[in-house]
Amino acid sequence: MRNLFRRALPLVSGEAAQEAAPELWVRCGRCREMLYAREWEAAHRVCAKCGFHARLTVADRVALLLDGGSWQELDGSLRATDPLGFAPPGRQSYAEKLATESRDSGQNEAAAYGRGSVDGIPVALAVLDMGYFAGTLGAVVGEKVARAFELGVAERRAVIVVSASGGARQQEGVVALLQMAKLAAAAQALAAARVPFVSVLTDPTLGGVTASFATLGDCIIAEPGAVIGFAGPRIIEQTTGEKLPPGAQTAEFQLTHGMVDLVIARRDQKAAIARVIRLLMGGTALQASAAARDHLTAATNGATTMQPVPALQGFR
Amino acid sequence: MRNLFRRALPLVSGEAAQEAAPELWVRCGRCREMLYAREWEAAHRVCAKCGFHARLTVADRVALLLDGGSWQELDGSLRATDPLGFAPPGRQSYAEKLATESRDSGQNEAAAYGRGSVDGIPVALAVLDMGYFAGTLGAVVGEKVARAFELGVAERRAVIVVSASGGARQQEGVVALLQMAKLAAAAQALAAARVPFVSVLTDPTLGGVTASFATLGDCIIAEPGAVIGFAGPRIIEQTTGEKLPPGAQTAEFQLTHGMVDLVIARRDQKAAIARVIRLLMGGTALQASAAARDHLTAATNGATTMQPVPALQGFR
Amino acid sequence: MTVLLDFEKPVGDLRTRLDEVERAYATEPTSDLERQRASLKADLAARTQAIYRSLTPWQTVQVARHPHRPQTLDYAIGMCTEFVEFHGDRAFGDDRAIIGGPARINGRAVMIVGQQRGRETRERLERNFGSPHPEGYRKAHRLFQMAAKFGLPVVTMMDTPGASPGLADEERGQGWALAANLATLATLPVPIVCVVVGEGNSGGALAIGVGDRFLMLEHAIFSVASPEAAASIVWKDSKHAPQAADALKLTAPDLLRLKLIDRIVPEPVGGAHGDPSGMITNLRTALSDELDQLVAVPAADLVAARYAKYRRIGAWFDQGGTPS
Amino acid sequence: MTVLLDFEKPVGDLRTRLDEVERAYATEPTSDLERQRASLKADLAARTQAIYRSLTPWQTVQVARHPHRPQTLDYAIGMCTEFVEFHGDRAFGDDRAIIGGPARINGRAVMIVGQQRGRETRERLERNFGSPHPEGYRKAHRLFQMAAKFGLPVVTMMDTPGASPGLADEERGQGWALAANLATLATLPVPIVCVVVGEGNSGGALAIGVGDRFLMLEHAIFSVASPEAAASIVWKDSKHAPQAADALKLTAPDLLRLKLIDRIVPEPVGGAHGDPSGMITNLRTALSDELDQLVAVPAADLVAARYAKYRRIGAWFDQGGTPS
Ligand SMILES: [Zn+2]
Ligand SMILES: [Zn+2]
Repeated sequence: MRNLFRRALPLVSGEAAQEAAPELWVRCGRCREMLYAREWEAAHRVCAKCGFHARLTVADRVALLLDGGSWQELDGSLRATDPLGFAPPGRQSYAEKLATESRDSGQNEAAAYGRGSVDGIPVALAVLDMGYFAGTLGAVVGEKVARAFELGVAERRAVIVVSASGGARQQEGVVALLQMAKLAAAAQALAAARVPFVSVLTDPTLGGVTASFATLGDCIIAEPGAVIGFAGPRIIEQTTGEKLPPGAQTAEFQLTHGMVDLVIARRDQKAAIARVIRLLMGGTALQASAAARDHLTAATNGATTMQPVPALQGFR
Repeated sequence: MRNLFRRALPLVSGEAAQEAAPELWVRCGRCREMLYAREWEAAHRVCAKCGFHARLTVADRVALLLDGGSWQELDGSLRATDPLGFAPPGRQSYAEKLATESRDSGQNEAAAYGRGSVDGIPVALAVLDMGYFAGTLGAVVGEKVARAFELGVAERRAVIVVSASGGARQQEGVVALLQMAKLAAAAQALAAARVPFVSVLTDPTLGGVTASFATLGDCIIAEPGAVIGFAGPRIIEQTTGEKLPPGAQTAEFQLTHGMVDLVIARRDQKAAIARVIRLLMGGTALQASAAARDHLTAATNGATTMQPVPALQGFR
Repeated sequence: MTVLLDFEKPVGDLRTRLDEVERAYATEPTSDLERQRASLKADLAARTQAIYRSLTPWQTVQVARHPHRPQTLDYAIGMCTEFVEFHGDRAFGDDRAIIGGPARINGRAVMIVGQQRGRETRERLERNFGSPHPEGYRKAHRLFQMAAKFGLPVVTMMDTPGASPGLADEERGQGWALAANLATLATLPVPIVCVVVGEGNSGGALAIGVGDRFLMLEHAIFSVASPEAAASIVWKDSKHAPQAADALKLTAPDLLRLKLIDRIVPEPVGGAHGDPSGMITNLRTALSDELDQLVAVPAADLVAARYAKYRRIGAWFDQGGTPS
Repeated sequence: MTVLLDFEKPVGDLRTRLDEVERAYATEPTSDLERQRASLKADLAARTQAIYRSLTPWQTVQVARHPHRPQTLDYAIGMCTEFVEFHGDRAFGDDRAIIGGPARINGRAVMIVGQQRGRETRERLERNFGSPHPEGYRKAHRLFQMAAKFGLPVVTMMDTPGASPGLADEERGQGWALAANLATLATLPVPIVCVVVGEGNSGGALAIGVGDRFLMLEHAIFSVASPEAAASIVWKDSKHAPQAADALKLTAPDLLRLKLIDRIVPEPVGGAHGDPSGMITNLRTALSDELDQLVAVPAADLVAARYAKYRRIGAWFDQGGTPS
């Protein structure tokens, strides 16, 4: 599935560009500009010339969104099993494929989750990783994201999930499919507890991830240019024979079609997420006990004078 | 407002046709066929040739939908006041207009409500009357329909409202406008009590009636050919300069666009409404006390062998 | 660039003369010019106040529609220390004729929803002149439900000629979208304060205008239909809009007298368009005051009182019995 | 007209011979022909049973897609003493790939929702071959909420190649519609019984397939993707669909063994397409049985058990600690 997206998207990922000139320079995956690697990294892998947002690792996302030193990964030791005994003749078995993915990516699964804080606000963060098995949703990814939601319920922490996925992991069959139901249920548990869920959609977010938790956010933030949809571009073109128009299924397309709240460039994401959580959690105080109200007021007072984030309306 | 619809619609109402040949024959308002009046009345004013549903009076509706002798009108003595003192220079004042409408129609307001039964099921019924002031929604219509909803709550009677209206009554200004809020609130009170609301949309249902209670039915039934919408055809053409395509805003158009559950010919409406109420009230038993369950089971058992109403899928 | 309404002409002449005197005084500051300046200033203030104290309903309509009048986004940004605009109905589109999102007024987190007409031609077109499509009302619906979920009081701002009346709007269920909002607002378990900031016509305004407290800016209008639409119904001719404006009782003082609204928010002398920041301050003060009172009431009591409030509206008499 | 699947050929020959013998016997009823007839009948039954007992996964896919297999509407009308089909999502359209409405099964009022593929070409086109658009899922969502409002148990029937994957579906938020249904079903406070009656693929099936009990007809399939789609992902070639069908464990017996479904509803010998009314009876019996058990459980307990059921799904091991 990973190769599928490499082929389907007109963009070469940032990692690939970096391999070509590992020391000092990288080439932008969209405009082909040569960029000074250190500046490019400092700009969170956003091209200074064309604004292309190259793919990030889990560590990059944590650095982008969380307060320094606040990240505490949980259950990083969970590993996939092979529930179907998926070993079709002539193809790599699931067990072999898992080993290959781990070796190639240096990761051990397509998601990580844990505790952290954003502008001092405690959150649960889960990040999906396109670098491992195309970010596909299997039992381990499902378990980690579900535990992130449950952490949100247990500790009344706002939950942030950064999605990047090709969809359900075929090799786990119905077990993968049912992760969608499990995660929608877990997101509902968070909703019932009235704790905010901010969903961040990055390139690409497709299939079973789009069709379950990723679109259930109270606030949905998309990264500029990210391809977001249920059926991926290749599936649409193969199934219907339609040729997709330019810009179809991008973050900007989804904003126009009413599907996401905000398209926000990387550098502004942390401030916007903090503001959204502060405002949504500020309201909860009304319904909560006086003690909880005092606590929440104290937590949010520090930032009431912040000015509106200028980029919030910038992507129409 | 009444004349407005006479002009806006391509159909001459049944009453007008009847005036032309009061004794034995009427002329169909759509196909111009001469129809034998007694047969036409027996067919609930539906043309035997083209199926045109001519307008009905409140008494006709009661005869069509309720069990014989079950109708018990309530609060028929409510009369409009003139809240704004509406008396613009050079035009009929509201007070004069009310007198004219009463004289011309023989009615005293544009709605009636009361108790009755449908196939033995107790219901509250409200009927709007195009024959008086174009069925416009003012304080008295609003009050009667609100009381119908409240009767439904108090006696756990399913509520049926048959709409036919040009919209809010301009002469009552904001008082008329706020009837929309009052009626949406009353419909919500019924919904909170989990008592079914069947809304029947007849020709025409427009403006403030469409934009409040009429579209809040659990089940929305539309009469074949009825014009249904928020902005009426004349307003759309005047405001936008668009010429409406044939069939726009008809019951069938609204079915295709997902806005109504069923388009049902007059002769099948009573059976369908009874079935819908029986099924929806049958479910309530599950949540209710054992006593309520026994009561409801007894009330619904008589009809479990009824076959599906064949016309229910006939209008695609 | 100043836009002068017809009835503001006398003030306009005074303002021109004052400008001349100011310029002359800057070159040659004589005591005579200083006296003239003071006198003109006083005259201008008095005349403006006199005009705005006795506006006819039709003049009020002009003020409510003034192109320089502050709009929902001006209030959202001007009144709030934080505001994040949320977009989209999650089903069809993002209607720019309605804006909304969480915000903070005087330290309190709220949900703001309002119509936005736009100012220059391009923005007005993008926002369909403030006439929302069904997806706009459905976005509002989503935000109302989010407010309920998080216990955020709702502040709505009405400023619309009415809901969009195109065939496409009918195809997507304009009436259905409006009704759903009325029903949801009727029982939303959080405080709701509604304000007509400009023009509030018909179901298109009401669909974001049902709540615990209903405010109007001093020169705003609130009506069952635009005066032009009412005129074409009652007179069969929209040219009689001024007479319709008279008959409809659509001004804030008339509606307060009829007990159909709860409060008038005063505008700066000469109207909100002359002093937007003064207007924003006045509205923030009024809203904070209303919210302070409402947040103290338990949600169930709020909803019950809201039901009673709307249930009471409408006068009739019972021919057969006792008058109401 | 009989449609014979490839692997049914031997049975087809037998059936042809039996027909000949029947005709001959009708003309000339000899005892020899009678014996032949009896023997052929027995042979036919035995062979049919043998074939259907050992279907390969790919053969099961063919049976699940058999054009004469009963569909949701057949069950709704055949199983129920009353059924009223409700239409529309109240926002955009009426998708005929999903049908639903209140119905009565064995005296109990329920809400039925299911995909409908259609049979002849015209109906299949009208129903988009059972691939719902977003408005279909939103109609289902409306019916689920109505079921909750009136305390009606929900019965869903899955029969779809998957959710419609067109650009227009993407424009109207296919993924959003699917997710909303999963979330709503997860906490719906009424009993929910889901049945795969034919083909149940991907999120498009699951969006009406989350509940307290999950049933499959004996020869139905339930899969993360159609075998063709899975083959083009894993093999980069949809021609490997038969191998994919093998690997995906999409048959009812496999999924029961994996504890991913709750119950298999037996099909008449030779499959549902050979005896639709027998199949309808079998399904009614199974559903009545499930509903009898579920309606006795308080709603809060149902929802809690449903959460626990889905929460458990998925195996992993903890490299750093204890296996789950
Ligand atoms: Zn670039
Ligand atoms: Zn006719």
